[in-house]
Amino acid sequence: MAGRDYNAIELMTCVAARFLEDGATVGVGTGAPCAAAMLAQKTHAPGLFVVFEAGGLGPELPAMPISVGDSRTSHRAVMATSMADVFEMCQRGLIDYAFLGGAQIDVFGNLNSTVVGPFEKPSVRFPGSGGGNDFASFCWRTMVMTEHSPRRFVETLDFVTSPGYLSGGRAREAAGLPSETGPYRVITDLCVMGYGVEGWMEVVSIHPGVTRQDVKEATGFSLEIPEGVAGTEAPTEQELHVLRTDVDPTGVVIGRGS
Amino acid sequence: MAGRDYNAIELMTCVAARFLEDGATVGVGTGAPCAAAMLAQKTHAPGLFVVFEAGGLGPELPAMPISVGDSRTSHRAVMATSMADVFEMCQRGLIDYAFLGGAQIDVFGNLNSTVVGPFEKPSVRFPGSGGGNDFASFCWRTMVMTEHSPRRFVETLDFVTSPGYLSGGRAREAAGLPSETGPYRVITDLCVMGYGVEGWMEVVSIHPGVTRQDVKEATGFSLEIPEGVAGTEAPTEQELHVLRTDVDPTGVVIGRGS
Amino acid sequence: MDDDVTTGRGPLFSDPDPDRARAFFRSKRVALSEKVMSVDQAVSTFVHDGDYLASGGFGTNRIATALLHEVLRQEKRGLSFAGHTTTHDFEILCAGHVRGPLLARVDAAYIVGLEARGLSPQARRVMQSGDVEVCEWSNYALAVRLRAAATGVPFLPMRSTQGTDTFRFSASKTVECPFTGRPLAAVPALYPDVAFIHVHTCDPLGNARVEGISVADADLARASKRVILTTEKIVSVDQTRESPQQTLIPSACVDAVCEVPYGSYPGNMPGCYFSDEVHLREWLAVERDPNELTAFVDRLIYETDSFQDYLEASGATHRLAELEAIEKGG
Amino acid sequence: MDDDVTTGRGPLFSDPDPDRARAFFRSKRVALSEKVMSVDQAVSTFVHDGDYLASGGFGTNRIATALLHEVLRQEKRGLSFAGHTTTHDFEILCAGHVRGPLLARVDAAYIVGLEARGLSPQARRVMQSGDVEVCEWSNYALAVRLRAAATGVPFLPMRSTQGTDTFRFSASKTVECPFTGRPLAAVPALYPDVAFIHVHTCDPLGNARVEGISVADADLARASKRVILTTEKIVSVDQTRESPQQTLIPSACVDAVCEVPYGSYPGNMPGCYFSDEVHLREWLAVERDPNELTAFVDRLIYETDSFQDYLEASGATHRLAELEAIEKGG
Repeated sequence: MAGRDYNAIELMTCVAARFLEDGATVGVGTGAPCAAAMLAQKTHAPGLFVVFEAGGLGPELPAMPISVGDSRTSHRAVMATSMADVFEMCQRGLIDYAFLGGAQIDVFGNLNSTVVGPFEKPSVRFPGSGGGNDFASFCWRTMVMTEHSPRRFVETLDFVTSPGYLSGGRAREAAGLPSETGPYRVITDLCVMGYGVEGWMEVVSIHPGVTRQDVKEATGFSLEIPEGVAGTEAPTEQELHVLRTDVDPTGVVIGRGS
Repeated sequence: MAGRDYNAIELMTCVAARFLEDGATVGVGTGAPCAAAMLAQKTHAPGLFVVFEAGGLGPELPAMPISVGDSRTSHRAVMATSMADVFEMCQRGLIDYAFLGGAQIDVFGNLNSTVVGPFEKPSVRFPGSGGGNDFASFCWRTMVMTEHSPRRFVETLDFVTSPGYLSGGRAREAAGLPSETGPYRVITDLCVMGYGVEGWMEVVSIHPGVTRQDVKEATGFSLEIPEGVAGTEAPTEQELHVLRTDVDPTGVVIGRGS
Repeated sequence: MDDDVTTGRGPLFSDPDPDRARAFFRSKRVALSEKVMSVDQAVSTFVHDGDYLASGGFGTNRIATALLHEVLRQEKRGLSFAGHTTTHDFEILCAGHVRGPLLARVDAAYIVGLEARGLSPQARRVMQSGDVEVCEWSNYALAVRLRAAATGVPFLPMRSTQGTDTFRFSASKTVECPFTGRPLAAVPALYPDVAFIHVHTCDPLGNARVEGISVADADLARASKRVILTTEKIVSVDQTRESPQQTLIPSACVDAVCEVPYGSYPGNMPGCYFSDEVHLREWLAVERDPNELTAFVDRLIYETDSFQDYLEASGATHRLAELEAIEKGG
Repeated sequence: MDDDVTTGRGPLFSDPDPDRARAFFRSKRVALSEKVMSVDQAVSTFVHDGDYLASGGFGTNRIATALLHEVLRQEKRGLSFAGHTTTHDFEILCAGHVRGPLLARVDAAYIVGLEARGLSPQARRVMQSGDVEVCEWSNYALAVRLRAAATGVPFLPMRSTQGTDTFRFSASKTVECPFTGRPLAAVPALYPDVAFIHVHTCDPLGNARVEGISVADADLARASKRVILTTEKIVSVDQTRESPQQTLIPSACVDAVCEVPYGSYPGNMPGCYFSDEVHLREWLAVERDPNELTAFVDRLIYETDSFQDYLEASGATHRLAELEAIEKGG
């Protein structure tokens, strides 16, 4: 993205923010997802209700949180409650969106954040589900923001930590997960992806300056890129201005100070 | 009890208080059980922990409550919480004693506080379980304070609202109720009753001035009265003094002012 | 009892399915919207004939009297009702039967009684008529049913009621614990259509606080599809945000906020005013004669326009200072 | 996966039977007794080799650092541990492995990571060694396991984890809902032997309050057989009784109360002080080299006598004013 006046994380954050409509509820963590939610609140979605899994509901974030349970996540919140209360809001169906992360993702949007290698003696131990599996199970539409590389977009996960569409089709409901839920968008430094009716990932829009070939090469599984797929709308000046001056002025997420 | 310097409810309250040892926990309602707990606190059991099902834990009762959820039941409490939190303390095994009531009681200590007559169109509808069934299921030892009459002590209940020993023996555990729990004492205006190993009610002591015959005639089922059964120790002057001046000075429970 | 003791014979008055409840909750989107309105507007908007209604507080304590009265004024019909210790709230609804079949179905744990004050003659008439379908529960069982719905699962297990007629005349089922093999009572989630809860303070979004015990109200607000709060006082959102751990009910659950000072009268409001035992006795006394009761509720409820009018007509306005003094005195 | 997907293959590290837990709880009788003691006394009295330990707060927020250090000082061995988002608390326990096998079994939901700060090299070494048995859960699953124990039932149902390896490597089982026929994940009650929780204020009986989020601490305190609280400040029982609805943890659950100002350091204490990111980075840096780590924990933990000494030795005493200023600034 050389030559453009925004970096990849800024683009991803602006694109993610646009998916969060006014009046919606969203579960976020630290970093870019939190910045995206704040950006949405400060632009088109002042009534966006942000929740943090550790207990913060509807805070007025004074600065970017370092932990999803630090005091910023419940600063001037409308409620500071328990982790179970938050996940039960999710399980009850009140949370529209959640952002997830992972070391690996497959074509059905399943995520691995547990181990690489055999479970009993892994070559790499990652933190595990945290609240990821719960958000992925309960929220209506889950979103992933991640770097696009073959190491992350893999054919087969070493461990299915959090559910995407599982094996596709109606597999989520058959397993007992809530109806009509599942992965919605994956936002990378190359493109935006959604899912077809059977739960296979497919490209929705390609970022400015990125080619179909770039996307294919960065993906470790066969990825559907429809003919005539749209281009991602670049961040607007207003989005970048709010993001840089109001959301993340010290640049801890977007990597630059204002 | 003519000629004695205490009335039946005073006697019952004093006797009940003696069963509540220091350091124990007790679930009470309004009326005589509450007076008994307060009397115990003000005599031999200053560390008796009193809980009310609606949410009051360890209050300093300023006056006799009218409702088990009125503000007196959490006045200067150590915690004012939810009903579920209180019953879960009970279910978890933290509550030693609870006092129960009912319109009818049988030989196994089962209680009816729901209906007389057919359930669908009862001749008398009583309130129902309230928290009675829960206390009776969960607390280690349950106690009943009631008037002694054949109308109350019946062969067969119209409805088993709250569990005593059910059909006796190990019936409670077979039904899924917590181990080692069950009815402990029934305190009436005539005597104190306990339970044999198979869960049958039997007389433990007979109040001053009451005969075995009085007890038998007031009981609608065949009641075991052991040979040489003890006499109930009459209320002491100190007990009566504390009860009348400190626990219930306006006489709302004991029926006399000080 | 010769019936199947692993399945209660009681009727299930509401749908425990969490996916259908989720589809409803998905449409709410009320977390940060203002929702202050009048009591009559709230009841006409959010309470429909045939609805399943549940009431907060406990007995005569922190009850939403104004909303209950308004249900009578608007002559709602065919309601289902959940009664963990319900006393004066249930008494009000039964009084509505002087004009027609207000209650059709009751999930009962504690009804018809007013604790130490005795039984309600009118509630007994209604409940002994055979016209109201009844399902039996304990107070904890109803609390767990609400908790199941608040949790978003179709049932939760518990250990009480087992072995008794309270189980047999409930809609519980026995499940075997997959870890211990022991039997447990499974109670179905209860998602009321509408909940009435009275609180101490609430902001215009619906973030509410109570003083003293919370009874089942945290779960009730979360379990219910629609929630109407009455509050002693509306406070600013700023006040909520200054101490967010004091919020008991979050705005995301709430549909309507109505400011009703003395709104728990003749019940007790912790820290504010004690129950009016004189007026509660008057209710019990007039209920003995159905004609007297009709005249009483006509005068105090049907022919008044609001809760404020009720306070005037019942003479409460002259007693409130005394009730406040009793409460402050402990 | 070819295994039985209705039964997780993970090991169960603790007994979910509520009757055996009840027998233990029956013996507590601590509701109104005073229990103030020192950190070393609390740990030596209530933590035993082989115990199942669980830690309150969330990650680097409101953690009971002093108790965790003391577990290292007293060289406890063979502990089981529950880790819903545990970060610096888990890092401390793993640092104890420089002297021997402190952790033997871990119920893991979020371990080895410090959120945005990266992974802990030492925690990874410990968890990749194959010497620690691991059972997988999600944060909510662990919260529900504690809630089951706090409730006094052997399991509770929930809907997440189903269909994933997080379920298959857990000790959950699938149950069928008796009302809807749908599958649910049943998670077994988790009764820790001992819980460490840091709170804002607490009275000598153990009635505790926190500011901000409560995470899983209300249930953790109720679920655990023994509970040790550290508190920024011990307050009078009178203060508890003046506002009893603010109590989060009731004294009936609590075995020891230790006054430890700045007790969550280097973690964040809501309203009091922010996390010390400099010191947390130092931990991650020294962990890269096992020898450096050994020297570091020798100097800061094993060769200090108390948490106060740790604050001195780590240089924290000079940074606390700044951390308080950051916290107040938002």
